[in-house]
Amino acid sequence: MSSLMKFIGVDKIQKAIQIFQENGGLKASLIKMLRNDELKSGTLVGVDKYGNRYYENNAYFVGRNRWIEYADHYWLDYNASQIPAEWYGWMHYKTDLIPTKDPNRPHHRWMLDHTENMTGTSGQYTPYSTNRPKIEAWIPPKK
Amino acid sequence: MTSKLAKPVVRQVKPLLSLDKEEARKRALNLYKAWYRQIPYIVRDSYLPKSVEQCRAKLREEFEKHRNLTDIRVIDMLVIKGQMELKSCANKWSQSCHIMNFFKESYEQKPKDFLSKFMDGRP
Amino acid sequence: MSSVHFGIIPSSRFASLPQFVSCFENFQGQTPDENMASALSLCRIGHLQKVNLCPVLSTIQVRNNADAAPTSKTYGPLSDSDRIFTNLYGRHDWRLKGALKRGDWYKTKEIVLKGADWIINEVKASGLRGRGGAGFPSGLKWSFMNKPSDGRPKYLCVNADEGEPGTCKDREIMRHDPHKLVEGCLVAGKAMGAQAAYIYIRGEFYNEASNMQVAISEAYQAGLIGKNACGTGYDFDIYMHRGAGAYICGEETALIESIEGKQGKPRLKPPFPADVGLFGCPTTVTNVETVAVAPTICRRGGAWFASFGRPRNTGTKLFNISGHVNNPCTVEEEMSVPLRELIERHAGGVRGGWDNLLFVIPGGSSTPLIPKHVCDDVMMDFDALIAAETSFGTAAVIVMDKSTDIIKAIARLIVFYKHESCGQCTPCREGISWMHKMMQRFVKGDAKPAEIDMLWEISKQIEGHTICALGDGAAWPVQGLIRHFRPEIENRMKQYANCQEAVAAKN
Amino acid sequence: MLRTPLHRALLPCVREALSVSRASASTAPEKIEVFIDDKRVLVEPGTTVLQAAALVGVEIPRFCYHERLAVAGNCRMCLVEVEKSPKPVAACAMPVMKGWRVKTNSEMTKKAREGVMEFLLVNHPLDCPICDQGGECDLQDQSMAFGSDRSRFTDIDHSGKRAVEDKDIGPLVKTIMTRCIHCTRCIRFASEVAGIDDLGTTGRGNDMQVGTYVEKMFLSELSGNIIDLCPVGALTSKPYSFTARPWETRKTESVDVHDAIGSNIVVSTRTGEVLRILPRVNEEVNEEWLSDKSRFAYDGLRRQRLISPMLKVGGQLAPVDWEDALVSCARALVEAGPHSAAIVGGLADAESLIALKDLFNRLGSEQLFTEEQFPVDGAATDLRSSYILNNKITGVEEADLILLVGTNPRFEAPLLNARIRKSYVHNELDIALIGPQLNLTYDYTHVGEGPDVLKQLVSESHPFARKLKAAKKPMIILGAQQLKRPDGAAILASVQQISQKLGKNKDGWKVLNVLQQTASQVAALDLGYKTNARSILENGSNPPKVLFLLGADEGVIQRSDLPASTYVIYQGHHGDVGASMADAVLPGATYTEKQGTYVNTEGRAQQTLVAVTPPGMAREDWKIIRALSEVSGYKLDFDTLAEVRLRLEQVAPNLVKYDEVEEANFFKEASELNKDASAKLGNESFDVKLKNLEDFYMTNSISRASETMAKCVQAVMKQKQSKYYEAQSA
Repeated sequence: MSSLMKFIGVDKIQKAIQIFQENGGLKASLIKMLRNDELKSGTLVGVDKYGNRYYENNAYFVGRNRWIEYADHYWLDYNASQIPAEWYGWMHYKTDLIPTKDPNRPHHRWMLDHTENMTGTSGQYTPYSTNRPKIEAWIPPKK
Repeated sequence: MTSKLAKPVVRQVKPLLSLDKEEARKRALNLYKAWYRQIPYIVRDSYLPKSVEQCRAKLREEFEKHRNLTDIRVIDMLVIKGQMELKSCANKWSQSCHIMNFFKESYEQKPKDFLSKFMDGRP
Repeated sequence: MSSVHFGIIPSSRFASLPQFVSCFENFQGQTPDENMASALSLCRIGHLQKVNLCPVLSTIQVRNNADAAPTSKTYGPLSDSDRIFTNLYGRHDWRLKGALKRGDWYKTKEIVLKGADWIINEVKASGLRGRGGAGFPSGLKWSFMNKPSDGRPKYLCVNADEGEPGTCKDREIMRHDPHKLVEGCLVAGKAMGAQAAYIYIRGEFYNEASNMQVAISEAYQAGLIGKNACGTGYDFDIYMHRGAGAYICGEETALIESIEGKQGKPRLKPPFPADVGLFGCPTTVTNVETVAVAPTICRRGGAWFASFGRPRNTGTKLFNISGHVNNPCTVEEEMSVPLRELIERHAGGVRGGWDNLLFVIPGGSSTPLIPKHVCDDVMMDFDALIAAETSFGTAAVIVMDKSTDIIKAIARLIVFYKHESCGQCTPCREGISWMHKMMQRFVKGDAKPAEIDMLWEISKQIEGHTICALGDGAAWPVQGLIRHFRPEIENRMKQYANCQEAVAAKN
Repeated sequence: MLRTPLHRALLPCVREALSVSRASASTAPEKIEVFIDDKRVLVEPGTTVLQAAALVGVEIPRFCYHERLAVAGNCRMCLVEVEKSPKPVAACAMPVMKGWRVKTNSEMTKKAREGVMEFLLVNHPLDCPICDQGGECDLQDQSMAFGSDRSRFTDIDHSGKRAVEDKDIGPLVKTIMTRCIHCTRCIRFASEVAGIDDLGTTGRGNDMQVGTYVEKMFLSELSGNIIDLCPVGALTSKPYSFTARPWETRKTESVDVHDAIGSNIVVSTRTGEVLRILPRVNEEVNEEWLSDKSRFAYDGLRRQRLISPMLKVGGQLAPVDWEDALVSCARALVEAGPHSAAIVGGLADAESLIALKDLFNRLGSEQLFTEEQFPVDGAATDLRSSYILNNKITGVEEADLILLVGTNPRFEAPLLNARIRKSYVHNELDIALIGPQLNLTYDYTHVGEGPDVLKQLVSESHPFARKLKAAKKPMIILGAQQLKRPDGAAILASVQQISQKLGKNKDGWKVLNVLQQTASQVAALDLGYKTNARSILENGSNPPKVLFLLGADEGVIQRSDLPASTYVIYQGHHGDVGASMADAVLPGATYTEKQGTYVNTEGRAQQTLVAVTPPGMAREDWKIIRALSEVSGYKLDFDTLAEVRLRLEQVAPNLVKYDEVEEANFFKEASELNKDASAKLGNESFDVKLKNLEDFYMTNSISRASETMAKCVQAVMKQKQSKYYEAQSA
């Protein structure tokens, strides 16, 4: 039976339906496909303070088994630098412990909030000269 | 010593490639043809923002620039350079920006009279 | 620097302790000036004269000594009748009245009236050599001045800035026999045709300066100096100038600068003071003793004076004996008296006997020391001490017995020279302070034996490269030390190294 | 140590004996023969070993010796062996004797040098990497050449080196006294050349220090020269500190324009910036000294600069393009035509002067004025003799009596004053002064305060007249500023008359000298500029429609003097008085940015060279005028500098004869023409503008923009509050 179903491909359809369901229905799934160009099923491992969701499904091949769904408000403007440092390690297989479960993560008051890479945006860092000008021009007195 | 004195006044120059004017002409013509045939491919492959006709007009212009040359060696040298350029274009060593340089004056003329020199701040 | 630290001469009777300390603290005054070098070369040439290598100079010497008395085999002791300074110990009245009693100002008028040439000839005949350390023939020096005037006045400067450690002869003259000096100024002044004499006296000699001033005033009142001095029609003034405590001001050109009111820093020579000196005028700077003996020489004749001592080293001399002797004293004695006799006869011998002697500094602190074996038979005069690789200097004999830490003693002398260097020229300013640093380590032994050679070289780099002779004077004691006591220094270094090793092993 | 005062006190004969080096000048005694390294050389008696060696090209190392200062002989670096002398002699002080054989390369000499060098380095810090003298340090160079190749100063591990506290001697000279090698050059300079006994030594032996006894500023207008004199990095330039190494900079030989002396300078530049200015030797002008203003005002070159043309838009100057500016100015000029006037300031070069004059002449205007005023009665500026320093600066050294009339050379021309002092110290020059009592760094007879003395001198009723008459080579130096007075013409006439009388039978010796105060004045007068700028206001009915200010910043004409309709064009390099009142501003170049001709007060034409390019849109001045002429349709016919100079040569040939002094004549005629004026002498006493040191620093648009100069003024004012300040000393 199952082999027959397999042969016909019904299990694929079932699987697809399951994935659609896991992803919150047809509409939500379509939106995800639009944003992420793919639809995967997996367990939600954690959510960071910016609203990014991290998934894992070890049924996928290593390298594809951990992924992120960026917070909704980014819509299509997401990029990898939006992953905060503490999740970076997990995403890149430096550790298998997610930040909340890792006992060795220091928290200091002086630690800055994560900022994404602003290059190419209006918020980017532009270096400026600290040299004194070689010539100081005369500014006519205001009348 | 006498043999030295007997040397002809006009120095015999060593040819580069061509032995006479006709041969040089032929070489130039061959180069022109080669370019002419290659241009559609260049335009297509390098996504040039120019039509094939425009490019051929430019090709003609480049050759016309040297129309009045008589020195065979100079003609030969230019032909060699043109071949190098062609090869560079055909093999895509030259990218589109390089090819587009043919269409653009990359330097400004130096000012000649006092006032324009003055405005330019040139000595 | 306390006397305890100095620690060379624990007891001294020639002066009260505070005076002694101050004497050492401010050692200033007579230094062997640049003339010393020339005089030294002269002396050396004089030696050679025996084999007639230098006929020109020898004629001077020969003339000087031609009419000298035949030399006796032994020199000293000086008989009382031949003493020039008859009130050396202040037992008599030092004022004019007492001086007249002792024969000062006797026939001074006649001497002055005989004229400059006569006086100079007498002094030349006496063979008197400068008593300030360099030993330049006085007659010759005075004769440089005795030439027609070019309109500028001439001056006599008397160097009473007696600061050479161990020297205390001028002081005795000035406090106990000031009229000898005043009279000497007049006679020497006449010999040079000087208009006035400036007596530059060291600032610490307060009482001496007072006595001198009293004597000058007395002489003025008695008409002996001033307008128409002694009734000879010769106008001669004497001024006192008190220094402010710098050893270097005893150098002749520095002394001139100091009188002019500038910093006492030696001038370049040439021009020599006889050409351009005090206030730009021809000037001769002479030692107190040289000037003070001049009247007596004139009165008793050059030949009389020349009858004492060996040829070229004639006359009588004030010797100052200090240090580890039983009876430190200043005494007038015949030149060329053997050192041993001088010490044993006048100073009561070395503390603990002659065999307890370690070394003697024969002519004031700037002269190289001589160890005991040299002291045994050396004669106290210019030539004999040159032969012993040292110098007669001011005849200030500093005696040290075997209780002395010789390296520390010499190091203390270097402290003095470091402190007294004027800082004008490089070798002296930088070199002496470097030597000082090294000597301080040598005292502890904290150095390597190779540094002894380096120290020797440094002292040679200072010697003869400076404007004045202070650099030489600082270099010589070190050279004397290395020359005669090198094993001692090396031993101390070895001890120190062993000690350090032992400490290191313990840790 | 400081023997110059003594020099003065001595009788003449002594002085002759002392001044060994000069002794040979008057009579030529027999030369003596000496041998330097077996090279035979004939020298005059009194020559020192060092000088004799220099004659055959043998350089003897030295630190304390300096040609222009008294011999100190204390560094002992110049020790050389002389055959038959038991010890080496100091070459700088020892006169050669006949037949001496000097060995500058013998073992003894080498050892002596090495020893001295070792001693000098014992207490010299090894901070060459952070020392500003690095690269131009005598100690560095000579230790390479003559020093030992290794150190044996073992005590560095035990007691270290000497350290000395730095002194604060003002905003110009930085002191790092640990580096001092006690050569006393600075002390000798201060007392001999600058005439200020502020520097000296305290302490003795190894503790000797060079300094100012009490903490105070070195109050001298020549203080910067001790930086050049210092052979090590003990005295360095404060504004230049940590700026550049000498080998990194490009040096341009140029001429100074801060006063009318025209000192020769070297401008050091890097990356288009003037980093410092140093003097260049010119025996006839500045020897090798430089005044502080000329040396340190260079930071004014980069402040308050005009870097783009400006036009008044809605009552406010705003930057515009050259096209707009030229068109506006040209339109105004063409409209005004003959009713335009020009005033040129003190820093204008001869090229721009001739260009401006040609342009205005083509416009039909003859109203070209210099900012400095000068009487116009009589011959006035027509005859050159009445506005230049006829005796030249070197004439001071020949003169035996100088009468200063209404001038303070110390601050108007510091280097002329240094010459006078030099002559005073060495040549028995007598100096007299008519004018306010001043401290000139030397003694002078104060003859009087006002022009009445001149009147008496003309009639020879004044006691000083006899002294003047007795002098063999008298000089009268008249301050140009007195000629601004209403009775200026009369003053000039009286001085001319006195000079005329004195100059008789003097065999070509000229007596009359006028000391100008600005660099451009002589060239402007040579080119025929008028001098009574105020006269444009006097023909009241017809004020100029356009007023062209070429660097005129002294405010001779105020904006309030002019009707509102007058269009004021300012061309210059600094935003100062002139630019503030202008309707149009054309940015020009400073003296370091253009090749320009300047004629100094003696009539010596010299040229500046381009050290850096003009900043921003600024242009060389003559080019701006040339461009303006083309835009306005009166095209001047020169396009290059060579052509401008050809034109200059047509007008005044002496302006292009560089480094030559064109002498003036027609003294008699000038005096004759001015004769009538002399009656109108006023009674008011002479006053000089630059009385005190604080007045000296800021006198033109460049120095007014300079921060360093402002600091100097502040420092002097502060010093004057100090309890150690003596009114006499500065």
